[in-house]
Amino acid sequence: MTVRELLRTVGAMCVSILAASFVVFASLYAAPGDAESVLFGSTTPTDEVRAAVRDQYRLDDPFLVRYVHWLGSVAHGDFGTSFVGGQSVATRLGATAPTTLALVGLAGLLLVVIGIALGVPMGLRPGRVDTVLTTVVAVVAGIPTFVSATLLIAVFAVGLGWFPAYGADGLRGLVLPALSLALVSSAMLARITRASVRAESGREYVTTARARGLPSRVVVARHILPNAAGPVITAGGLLVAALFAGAIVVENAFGIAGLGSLLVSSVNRQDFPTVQAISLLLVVVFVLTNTLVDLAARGLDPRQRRRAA
Amino acid sequence: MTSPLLEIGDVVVDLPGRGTVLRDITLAMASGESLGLVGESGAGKSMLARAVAGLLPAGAARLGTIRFDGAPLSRSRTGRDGARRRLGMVFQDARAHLDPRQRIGDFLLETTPRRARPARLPEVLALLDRVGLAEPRRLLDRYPDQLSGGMLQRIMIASVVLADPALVLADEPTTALDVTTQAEVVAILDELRRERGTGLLFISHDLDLAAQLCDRIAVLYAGTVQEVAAAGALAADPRHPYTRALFAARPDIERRLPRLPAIAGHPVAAYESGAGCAFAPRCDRAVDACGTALPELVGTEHAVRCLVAAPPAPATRREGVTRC
Amino acid sequence: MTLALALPAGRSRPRRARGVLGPVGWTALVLVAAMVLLAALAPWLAPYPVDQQDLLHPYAGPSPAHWLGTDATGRDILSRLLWGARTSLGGPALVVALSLAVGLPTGLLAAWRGGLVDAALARVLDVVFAVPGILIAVLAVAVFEPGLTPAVLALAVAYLPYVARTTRAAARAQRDLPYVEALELQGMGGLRICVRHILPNILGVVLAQVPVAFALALVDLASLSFLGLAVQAPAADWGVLISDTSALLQGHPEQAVYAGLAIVTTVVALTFLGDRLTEGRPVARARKEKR
Amino acid sequence: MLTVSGLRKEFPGPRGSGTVAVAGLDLHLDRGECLAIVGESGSGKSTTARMIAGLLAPTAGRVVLDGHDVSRPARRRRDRLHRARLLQMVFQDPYASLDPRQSPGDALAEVLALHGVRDRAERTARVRELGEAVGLSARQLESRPAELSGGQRQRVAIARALAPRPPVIVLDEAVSALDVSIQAQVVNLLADVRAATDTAYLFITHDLAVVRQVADRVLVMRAGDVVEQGPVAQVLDRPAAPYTQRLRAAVPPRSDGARPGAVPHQVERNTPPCESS
Repeated sequence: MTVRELLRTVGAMCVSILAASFVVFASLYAAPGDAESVLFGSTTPTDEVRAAVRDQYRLDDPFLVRYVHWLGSVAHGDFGTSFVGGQSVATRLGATAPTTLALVGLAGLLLVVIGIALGVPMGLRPGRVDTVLTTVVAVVAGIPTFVSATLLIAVFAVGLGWFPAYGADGLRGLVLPALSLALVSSAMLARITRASVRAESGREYVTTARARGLPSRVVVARHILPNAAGPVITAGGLLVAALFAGAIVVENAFGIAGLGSLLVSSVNRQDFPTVQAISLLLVVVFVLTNTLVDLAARGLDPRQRRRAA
Repeated sequence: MTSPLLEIGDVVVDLPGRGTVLRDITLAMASGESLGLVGESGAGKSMLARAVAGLLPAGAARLGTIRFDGAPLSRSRTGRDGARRRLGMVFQDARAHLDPRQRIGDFLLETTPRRARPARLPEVLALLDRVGLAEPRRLLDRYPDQLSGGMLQRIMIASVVLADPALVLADEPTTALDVTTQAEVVAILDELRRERGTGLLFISHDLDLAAQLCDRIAVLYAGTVQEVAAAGALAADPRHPYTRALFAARPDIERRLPRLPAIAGHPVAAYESGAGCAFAPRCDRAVDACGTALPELVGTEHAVRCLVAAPPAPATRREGVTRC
Repeated sequence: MTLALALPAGRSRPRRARGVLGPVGWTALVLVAAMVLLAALAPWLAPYPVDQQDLLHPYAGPSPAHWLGTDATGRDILSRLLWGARTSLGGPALVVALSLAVGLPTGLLAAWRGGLVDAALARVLDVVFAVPGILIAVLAVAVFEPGLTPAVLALAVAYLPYVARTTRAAARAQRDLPYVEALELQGMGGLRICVRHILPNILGVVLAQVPVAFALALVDLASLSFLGLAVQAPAADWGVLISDTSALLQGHPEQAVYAGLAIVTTVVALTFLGDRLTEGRPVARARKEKR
Repeated sequence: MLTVSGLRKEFPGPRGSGTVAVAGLDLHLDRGECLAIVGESGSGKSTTARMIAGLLAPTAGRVVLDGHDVSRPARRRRDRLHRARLLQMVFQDPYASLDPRQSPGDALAEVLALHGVRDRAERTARVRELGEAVGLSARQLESRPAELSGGQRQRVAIARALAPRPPVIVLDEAVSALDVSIQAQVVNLLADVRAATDTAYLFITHDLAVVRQVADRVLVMRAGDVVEQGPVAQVLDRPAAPYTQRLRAAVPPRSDGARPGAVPHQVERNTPPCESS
């Protein structure tokens, strides 16, 4: 991985983030509802208040100036002030982000462990065990997060009472949501891991290894798995990033005060600054992960790694 | 006759979804001997080598017996597989048959127990030099994608020879290489084999190449042995119509023929051939009997499977001009 | 849900079996067809209008009048399921149709032109591809009030790269084959080669992705309805039917279970269908001719 | 008929280390003549063929076909069709030379229609005529490519190349992927076609025996340069360039003429481990 290539990739990532931020900002700028109607609702403000508010939200500046200003302030961590309750968006993000991070972190762990632990044996041992597991995994991959969330609540929270049903906080409150969030993604990772392991097992160099009398344990550990790892890591990275999108659904299903539920409530209340901020954050996370995963995949490939040497 | 190194008795192989690919193969090799397997697409040459090596595709059914060094070989190779310990294999596409993430040094020493690896290093380096690779020490840290096809094939040969095999199966080892590289690799294979008295089962679609390298040659067509004889005898006095046609159809670098005596139709696989001799539909000497039953492989020194095979020619008439 | 991963790596088979679907594939196809049929005939099949309430019999169990019982406000669950199917299946169908209509030509154009056009398009597709459909839809809904149309249009944008990338990859593989170069040498124009030769040869690979894309779009749309951002009351779809948390907390999960079952059955059937279509299709066979 | 002067192709590499595939090549091809270009992989013979055919833009040099300068690939429709009537190409891989979803008959009809054969009846007749010229039956013309063998597919490719009646056909390793018995059939077919239509061939191959059988003149290429050229008999029987001699010696001797097991020459040390392309 030459330094030049690294810079080019990071450069491309920045361009993507900039482009995404422009789209996010422009789309909300073009929103039909005027900011004023949201701010003042039914009350009719006096002229001075109206002028002050317009100045505070810089409503009169031309579009590009507002965009540049917004970008500048975001860079300094100031996401502007929320239309609802006048609180600064940054503080509201600060309050909710940790919950989402914890949720996604826990779910990410579950995802990687279950996905690979299931995918590898399924890929290595064709036959009845594999067909049964493949069917089960295919079914689990078909259960969307909001369905699994509802079922888990119905059984474990309402039914058995082991876990808080709604609006809980703290670790115990995150177990069911994390499980529900990780369920479908781990099934997908298992399917991709299985496909990758199976594809590598059929390759010619595995035939060579077997023809040389190497025990199958060595053939798997030293040849099949390292080569199958590439696509699995790429898929794993993208799936972990996608958990943030899944979190929007799960947080609402379990009533957890995270970025996801904040986003949905802001959308309902047309609180554009907050929606802009969260959307930008999530887009940055996705583009960042996509690039990191791309770098990791290329870094793992010996050909790429050595071109720099 | 010393105990045969390799005995293949009435072997039949069927592939799921395709059908019979090896219809009836009976061959034997003495230790230290080299046997050429020659034929066109669909003849089943590679499949036979894979059957011996125990690398048949999943779901393949194999009948008949294969004995190596006196011991029967199981259908597929599993882990240690003691019977196949002294059996090496060289493949056509060396690059595809090497793990892209493994250094050449690790590949060569992989089959040696970890403790014994430092001790074997000098032997490995000598062997790499022996197969014509310059600066072997630097080579050990390289990855396959940094080396040319010709060099990778030499490394494959070195790795097989390192295991001190009694028999090497070479499946078209030089087909993917340029003519000049092919000549060098063939020469290396020949010298190493003769020095160590290793048997060689050499698979090729090139009659002359096989004749250059092998003591005996078996001509395969549609999964059946049509003719097998000493290389010189086969070249000087081909009796099976298919062998004769193969020899005649090749363009000759020495002189231009007014017209290449081509064989009509196209080569068929075992599952596409009828009850009788598979070559009958394309054979200009075919009679009705050819189509009904599969002729027997008749003869010991020079065996032919054909009802209308040419009679053995008197020794003197076909003595070719010897040319180095 | 990110789409990059649901694409099962195609595995080639020794011979393309005529009945490419096989038993599992056919059952999956029948299931999907049944669901589509139910959705299409909903107006005639549904015993009650979607929003007819019967406050006297909330949470009534299954009875001759209400085969699947009633919900919190006495509405017939079966009718709402049937009416809901129209949106939950119609929406994704529209999403996939739009993605194909725009994705196929874009992918073909990028593959045929190559060079800068191709590189720029690939970059854009990658970025849009990295952002899950749900987020794009949430953003769209924030801009134009919550409703089905913005959600479907946003998902179409999110799924466009799914089709375009597959098309582009398949078309680029065909582009370098000798039969395309031979046609160029005959003087045939790029457009005609793409439409009459490259497209028919890659349609199979692209259409094999449709069931999986449909399933993912269905899940995303239902999720949005679950969040109250797509289908608005009194209309209903499977996502809305599951979103009634209060019923759940009061111990009446029946409606959520029926809707959940409907979604999972359809999605799993679509996934199996997609697997069979992809597996049945030999990955471009690498011909290992001699020399 | 075909004159090429100073043909050159450079592929830009990473960090400025470009590779020169073809380093300035001159050749001419007269009407009805068969010129072979022989060389190993990486010699630039295929790149040369693709530049002459107009599939690849040369870095420098001129290609003149029947008096027309065709150095740059054609853009406008009129030029492309005109170019097609001057030169056609047959490729190496029979399995990828035909559109798998189109029968050979339709493929030929489409090409004829493209070149102005409007009337359907005339087109069908021309298709059957082309089929007969390459030894394909009406049934084979209507079958799907998947049902045809490698040799039969190559015949369709030759028929397609003949459709616009071009004075020059470029054959890029056209018989290399075929079995011995099939290769002989196609070599004979090419000879018959040349005799019947006086079409000139630019025959790209690595097989010296095929050169002897088909070509009038031969050009030997190595790493982008022409090391030797001349009439086939002279180049093959009395090779001047050492590389040609080495190529000639590397070909296994005819077994029905020579003593079996004779290894042609000593093992040579390989060059130091080089960066593979």
